[in-house]
Amino acid sequence: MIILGTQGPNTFLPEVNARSGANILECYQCGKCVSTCPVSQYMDFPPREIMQMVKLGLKNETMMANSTWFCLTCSACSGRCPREIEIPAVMEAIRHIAIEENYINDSTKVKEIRTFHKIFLDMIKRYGRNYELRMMAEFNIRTRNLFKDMHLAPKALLKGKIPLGVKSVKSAKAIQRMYKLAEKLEKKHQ
Amino acid sequence: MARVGVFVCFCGANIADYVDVPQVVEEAKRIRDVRFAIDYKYMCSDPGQQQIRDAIAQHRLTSIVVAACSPRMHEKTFRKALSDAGMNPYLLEVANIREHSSWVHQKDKKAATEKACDLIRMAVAKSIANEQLHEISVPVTKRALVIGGGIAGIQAALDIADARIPVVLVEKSPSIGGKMAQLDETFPTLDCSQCILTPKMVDVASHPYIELIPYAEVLELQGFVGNYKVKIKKKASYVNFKTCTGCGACWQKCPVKVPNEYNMGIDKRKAIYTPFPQAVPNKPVIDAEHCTMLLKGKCGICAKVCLPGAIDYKMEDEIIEREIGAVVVATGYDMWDPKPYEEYGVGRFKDIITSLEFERMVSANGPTNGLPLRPSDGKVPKNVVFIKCIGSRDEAKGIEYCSKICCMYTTKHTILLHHKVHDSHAYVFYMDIRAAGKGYEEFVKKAQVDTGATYLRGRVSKIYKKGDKLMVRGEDAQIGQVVEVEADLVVLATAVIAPKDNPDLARLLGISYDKYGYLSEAHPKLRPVETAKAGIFLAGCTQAPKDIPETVAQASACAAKVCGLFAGDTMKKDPMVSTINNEYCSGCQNCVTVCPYGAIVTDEVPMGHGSKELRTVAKINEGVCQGCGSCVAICRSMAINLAGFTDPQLINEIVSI
Amino acid sequence: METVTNQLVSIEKPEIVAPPNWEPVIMGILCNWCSYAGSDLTGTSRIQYPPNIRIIRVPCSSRVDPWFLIKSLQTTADGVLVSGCHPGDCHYISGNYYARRRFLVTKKLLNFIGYHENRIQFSWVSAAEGPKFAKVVAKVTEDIKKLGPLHLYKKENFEK
Amino acid sequence: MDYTKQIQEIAAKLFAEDKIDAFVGYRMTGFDKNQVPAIITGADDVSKLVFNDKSVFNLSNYLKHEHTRNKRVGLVVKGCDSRSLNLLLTESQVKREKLYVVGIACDGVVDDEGKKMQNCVECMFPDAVVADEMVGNHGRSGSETLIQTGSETLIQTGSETPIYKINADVLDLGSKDLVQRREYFEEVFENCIRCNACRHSCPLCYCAKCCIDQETSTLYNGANTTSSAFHALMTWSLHLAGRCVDCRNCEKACPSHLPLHLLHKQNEQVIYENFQEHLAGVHEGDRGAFYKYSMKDPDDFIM
Amino acid sequence: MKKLTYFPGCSAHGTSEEFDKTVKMVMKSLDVEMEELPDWNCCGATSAHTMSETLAYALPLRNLVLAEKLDNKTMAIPCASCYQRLKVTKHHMDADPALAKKINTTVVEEGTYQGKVDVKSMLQYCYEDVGLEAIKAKVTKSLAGMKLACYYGCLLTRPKNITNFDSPEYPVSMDQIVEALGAKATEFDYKTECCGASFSISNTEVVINLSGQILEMAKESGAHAIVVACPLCQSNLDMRQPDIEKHTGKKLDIPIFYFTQLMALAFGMPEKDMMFNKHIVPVEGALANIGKIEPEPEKIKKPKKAVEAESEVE
Repeated sequence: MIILGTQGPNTFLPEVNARSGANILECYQCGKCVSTCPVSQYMDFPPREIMQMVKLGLKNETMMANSTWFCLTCSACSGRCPREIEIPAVMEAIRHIAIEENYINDSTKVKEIRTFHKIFLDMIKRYGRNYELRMMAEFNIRTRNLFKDMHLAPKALLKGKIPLGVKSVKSAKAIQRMYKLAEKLEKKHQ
Repeated sequence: MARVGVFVCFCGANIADYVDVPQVVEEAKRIRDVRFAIDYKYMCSDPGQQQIRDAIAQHRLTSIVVAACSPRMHEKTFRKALSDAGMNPYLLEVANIREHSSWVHQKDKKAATEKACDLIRMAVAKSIANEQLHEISVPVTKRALVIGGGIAGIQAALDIADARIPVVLVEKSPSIGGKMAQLDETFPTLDCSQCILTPKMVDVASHPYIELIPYAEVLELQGFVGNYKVKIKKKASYVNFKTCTGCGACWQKCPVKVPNEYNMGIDKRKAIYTPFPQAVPNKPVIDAEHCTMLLKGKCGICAKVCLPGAIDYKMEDEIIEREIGAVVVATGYDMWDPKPYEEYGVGRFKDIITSLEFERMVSANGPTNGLPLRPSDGKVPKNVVFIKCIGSRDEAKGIEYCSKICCMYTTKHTILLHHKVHDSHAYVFYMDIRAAGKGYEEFVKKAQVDTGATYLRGRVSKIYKKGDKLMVRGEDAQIGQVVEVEADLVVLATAVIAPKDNPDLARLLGISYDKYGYLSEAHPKLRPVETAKAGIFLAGCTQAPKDIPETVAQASACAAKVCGLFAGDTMKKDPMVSTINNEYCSGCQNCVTVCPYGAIVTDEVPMGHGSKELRTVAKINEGVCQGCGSCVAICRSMAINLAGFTDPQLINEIVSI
Repeated sequence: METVTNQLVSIEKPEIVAPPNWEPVIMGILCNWCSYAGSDLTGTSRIQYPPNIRIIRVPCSSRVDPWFLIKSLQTTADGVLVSGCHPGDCHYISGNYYARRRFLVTKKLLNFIGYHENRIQFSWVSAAEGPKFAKVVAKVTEDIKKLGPLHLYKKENFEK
Repeated sequence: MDYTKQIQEIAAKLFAEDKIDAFVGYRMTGFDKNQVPAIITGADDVSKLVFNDKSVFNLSNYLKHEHTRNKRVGLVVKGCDSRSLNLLLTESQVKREKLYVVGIACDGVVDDEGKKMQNCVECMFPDAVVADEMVGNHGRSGSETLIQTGSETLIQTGSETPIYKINADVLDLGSKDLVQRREYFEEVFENCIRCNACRHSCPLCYCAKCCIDQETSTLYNGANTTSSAFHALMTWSLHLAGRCVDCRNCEKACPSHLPLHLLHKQNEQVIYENFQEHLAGVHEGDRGAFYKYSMKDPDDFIM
Repeated sequence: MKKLTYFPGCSAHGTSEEFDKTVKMVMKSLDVEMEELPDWNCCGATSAHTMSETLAYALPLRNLVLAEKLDNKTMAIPCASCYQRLKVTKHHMDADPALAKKINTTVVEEGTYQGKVDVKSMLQYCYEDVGLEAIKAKVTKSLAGMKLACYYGCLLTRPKNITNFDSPEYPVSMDQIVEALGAKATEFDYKTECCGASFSISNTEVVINLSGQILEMAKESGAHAIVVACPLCQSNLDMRQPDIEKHTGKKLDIPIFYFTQLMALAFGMPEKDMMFNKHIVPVEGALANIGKIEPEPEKIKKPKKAVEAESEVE
């Protein structure tokens, strides 16, 4: 049971509103986003419920939900929302808060998604561009699932679908510098 | 020289206990221009009023100050006392020493007394600047114009006409009846719409006090309350209604077929047509946009078959002028076009229809003989999905407001569906069920129990085609699951919106409208049927979405207002209106912009004495001015003053203490 | 209610000193339909408030020309309160919206030329807000007591 | 900035084509390097016309005078002048069809010491917003577009987006405390001699009879006292609130050299910041902030 | 001769080489000169904006700044994901100068963002700038007989206020292009459903489910093949198709074409350049339908009389 009215003012809602630029209070719980969302069936709490949880100020529960990690940012929900709430921006805001404040949902799926994104970003940092084969390999190593998608590999490699090398950006240093500066900016922001 | 009389009331103990009344009287006597001051136990009682009357005669008083309760209480009483004594009633001022002093400073008699003295000083100072004013009387033309012949217009016209006041009823389509004539049964009693409406329509046609002008529109309205002049354009019907017998030979033989508006385009009518069998007047008109005779000069069949020779292809639009005293606007509503719902495939899927189309299908006189049929293949549907809030409560695609009647008519539709197709099943996607009204919640409950309709709480997100079925996907928030319904027919409960011509009409009438196009009432609570322009009233959905009982109630309220307005030969009005000093007016017309009632117009006056050159000045229409004083405060030339609250009066008050 | 010690020296002009038993005069200009009715309700409810206010009735807050306020401060009053209907409730539809703009500009202008901004105050009081009217008057009175007198010789300043 | 030649040409052309009865422009005083307004009634005098950065007066003021009323008039307007002209048009004081407006793309005018005037430094609309013909070029072509599109386009097409700056003097005085401000203005009111030159020089003071002079008005006793000056100036500035175009004709006319712009700029700033209104006279049809309202106007100063 | 800046995106050098190649071929034949953006970098894809707000803007911003150094007014992007990242970044930078200034500090050495270059997807460019008429004029080998389901994915038309292109729910631009090529576009309701996109590797289960539904609906609509304009969609629908078939037990066998491949085909270019060999699902079956035109049911012609458009005469 959730007991309301004892936590003091809801500081979570204004935080999410400010970061996302959306106004969650406008949500009237019609559920159009839920049936629109292609991945709502995989979420602990579909978008409509996330909205309500933010309204109630249930920060911890919201942060630990896998919903924000499953969000594909396909913008289908916001395109159909009758109150024109930028739901993907809300999801993104919650995700960024979770990263910054170290709320870690350690279900395997979320871990895998997080790992993937990290590897991807590292890849760009190193080469400036994406290197698909290496990324897949690294992902499999890090998630300890060496044989994932291995059945695809021979065919894909044979057909030249996945190239063996990558042309990196000439000024890869520029990208690394960007990463550093971005990190600084975000620290300042916090 | 002013001679002021001051009359201080004890109000029993109400004033006397907390204000030293005798001292106040002494103080009052010392004020310059005060010739007489006296106190009395109850000034408002007859002996009290007699004291005022006597003193006026005895002391030749030029203005009176009564220090007593709030002027909102007894100003009228004392004014009457003045006029009984032969004095202009507007020479009275009331000093409010009860509500503003004795009752609110009960712990400090000295301060309360001092304040009472000051209030009297202020009232005396103001009264010196008071002028003789006379009630304005405006002659009235006792004839009302009703615009729109739906149930609102019909009801208003009948009620006014029953009071033996002539009514001009203007309807834009060939027949009166409006949207209600298209309905099958009505919630929450399920009585047949036609059965209750058509007798009223016939009454309108036969009423000696109603002049029905169908197929016409209002072009121009001039004048002010009680004295309007209206120009009406009567569109050419190409049929002489006087000779036409309404036999119907013409439209039976007419070769041109046109989508039938009355049946929402589900079937066809002819180019010469009566909109529906029970139409009033039951005379056909020729649709000039489609008649081949009018367009290309070929055909002429209707004229050949018309035995009385009523067809006249050369008929032209006619302008009718009428003098009227009041207007009731009852232009009804439109249904929202659901085209923006692309995710539902509106426009692509034939088996998605609007609620009014459904209403026509299930209607006994409808195009499908009362059976709902799938437009795609003409089959009887089994699973029917009703989706509520289409366009309403949806600022992204439609409008923000709740259109009020959709919950109820959808409930009615589930019942009608159940009646017509016994083995059908209704699924209703809803967000809230708004059933506030007499017998409404009971109706919803009965419908849910009797029909077994499945209610799903959520907005539908997508409709797609699978075979010949439509898959309707939405969340059922009650169980927190996404559901898909395999539907044969989808009915969209589209929103009520303001008629698209409303803004034009509002401009023409000089009244205001809101951002949705609904005409604005003068006050949302206390003057819901009046507009800001005196003598123009609103009935029905033209003001906001409402159901039939509310519409009829508002229409009757309009009738009561019109009857009240016409109760005497002239209208009496408070003389507290603005006046313009032409000499000072520079004609900048800012007052025209600011006046909320459109009571200020422009006038041309000579530049100087005997000058032929003209200049523009503002002119107040006394019949329309409500006396707010907005124009006075913004007039830089100080050419405007508000009688009863003039600048000298108010400044006198300010500087008197 | 907390009693306020009267400030006897004008906050704007230190030369102006008031006598020890000085009480400020406040001019209250109320619209007929909301605030005047509200003040009547304060009376019928017997809610007590400081007696410094002198009330003038006008049909609508839009009738109030800014020079009424200027005139008040110049001649008799130490402070002015103007009160009208809440936004959207104006008996005359839009009067208080026009008034609101003028009030703000007037208030700022007077402040600019050296009158404390609390000398002119505004409120929206509906016909049902009797208690609010009492509170508003108490607040305005208290504010103005803190500002001290505006006039050296109050009554003599005005020529009849 | 010297458009003497262009203006002489235009005036000559207008007289030759019989389009105007009078042309209002500037001429030299004849005794110093300053200019005075000139009302020219024939082609012979065209050579007297000058226009350069000494052309300070707002000529729209001359439209309310007897010798131009009911005549077809050619008129030279700078940015600020055109805005007051716009207000005169909006307030039905002038008939557009009787005017031929020569708009100037103004680079600012200078004071007696040759320094650019403060209002020109702060000016947001140097180009005439009403014109039949434009003189000078700020990278925008044709008066047609200027007339039709109004200020929005002007703001966007200008080389730099003008930003509203609070008047330096207002800011300066505003930072002082109440007692100082009161002292300052009491001196101002004391120095006013009630000559009404400010009113006569103001293009927007055209009332048939000014409220200050109305015998029936209880407000003004006409005497030259501090209190009457206080009333007169305060009321005057409030009558111009939302209308003043900051041409400073009044200040140039004032024999006591009172800082009249302080009052106007203070009001302008309050209106601009609180009501999201455009500056006075930029749009035709815009009557100024006091003659309209918005639901969103500030409400927090009201209890 | 039109000119544009070409941003290939990482996959053009990898999984979607055939897209890259056919885009270049088709554009050349349509008289459009493409100048590849020098030293472009990855847009950051979903990962960047999932993990870091700053990087999500910084990575695309670098490309936008680089593009401003070229003379071209438009930058066209074949990959829908890259397109959306760049377009969204451009939108926010234009709307919020303060944010632009802040993010610009990370790429300050490349230059200052000015907002001069317009970003368009390759599909949008073909539809709006090249135009259907120009495409039709180039067709030498009509695709008549082929029924195609056009799949747009989530990113080409959404969010509507940012992309300002076609409908977010039922777009028709690609349908019109393939019809210009002679093929028939089927009525396909899953045009803008998500294929699972970036979960291709990290969350395959989702992709199998979502892409499976899309394939099934396309099959249902009677299409011989699906046409796409995005490498990610192509690889999810094509590469994962065997997995999906295994998962559902239903044979789908529906090849996934890039719209440029079909344009090249209809323009009569050599088939080997289209690199059909790179497809996992064989294309031959679908292509065999070209030329097989079903006889249309004979229309019963009514005698026409003079009537207006909306009315008819008995």
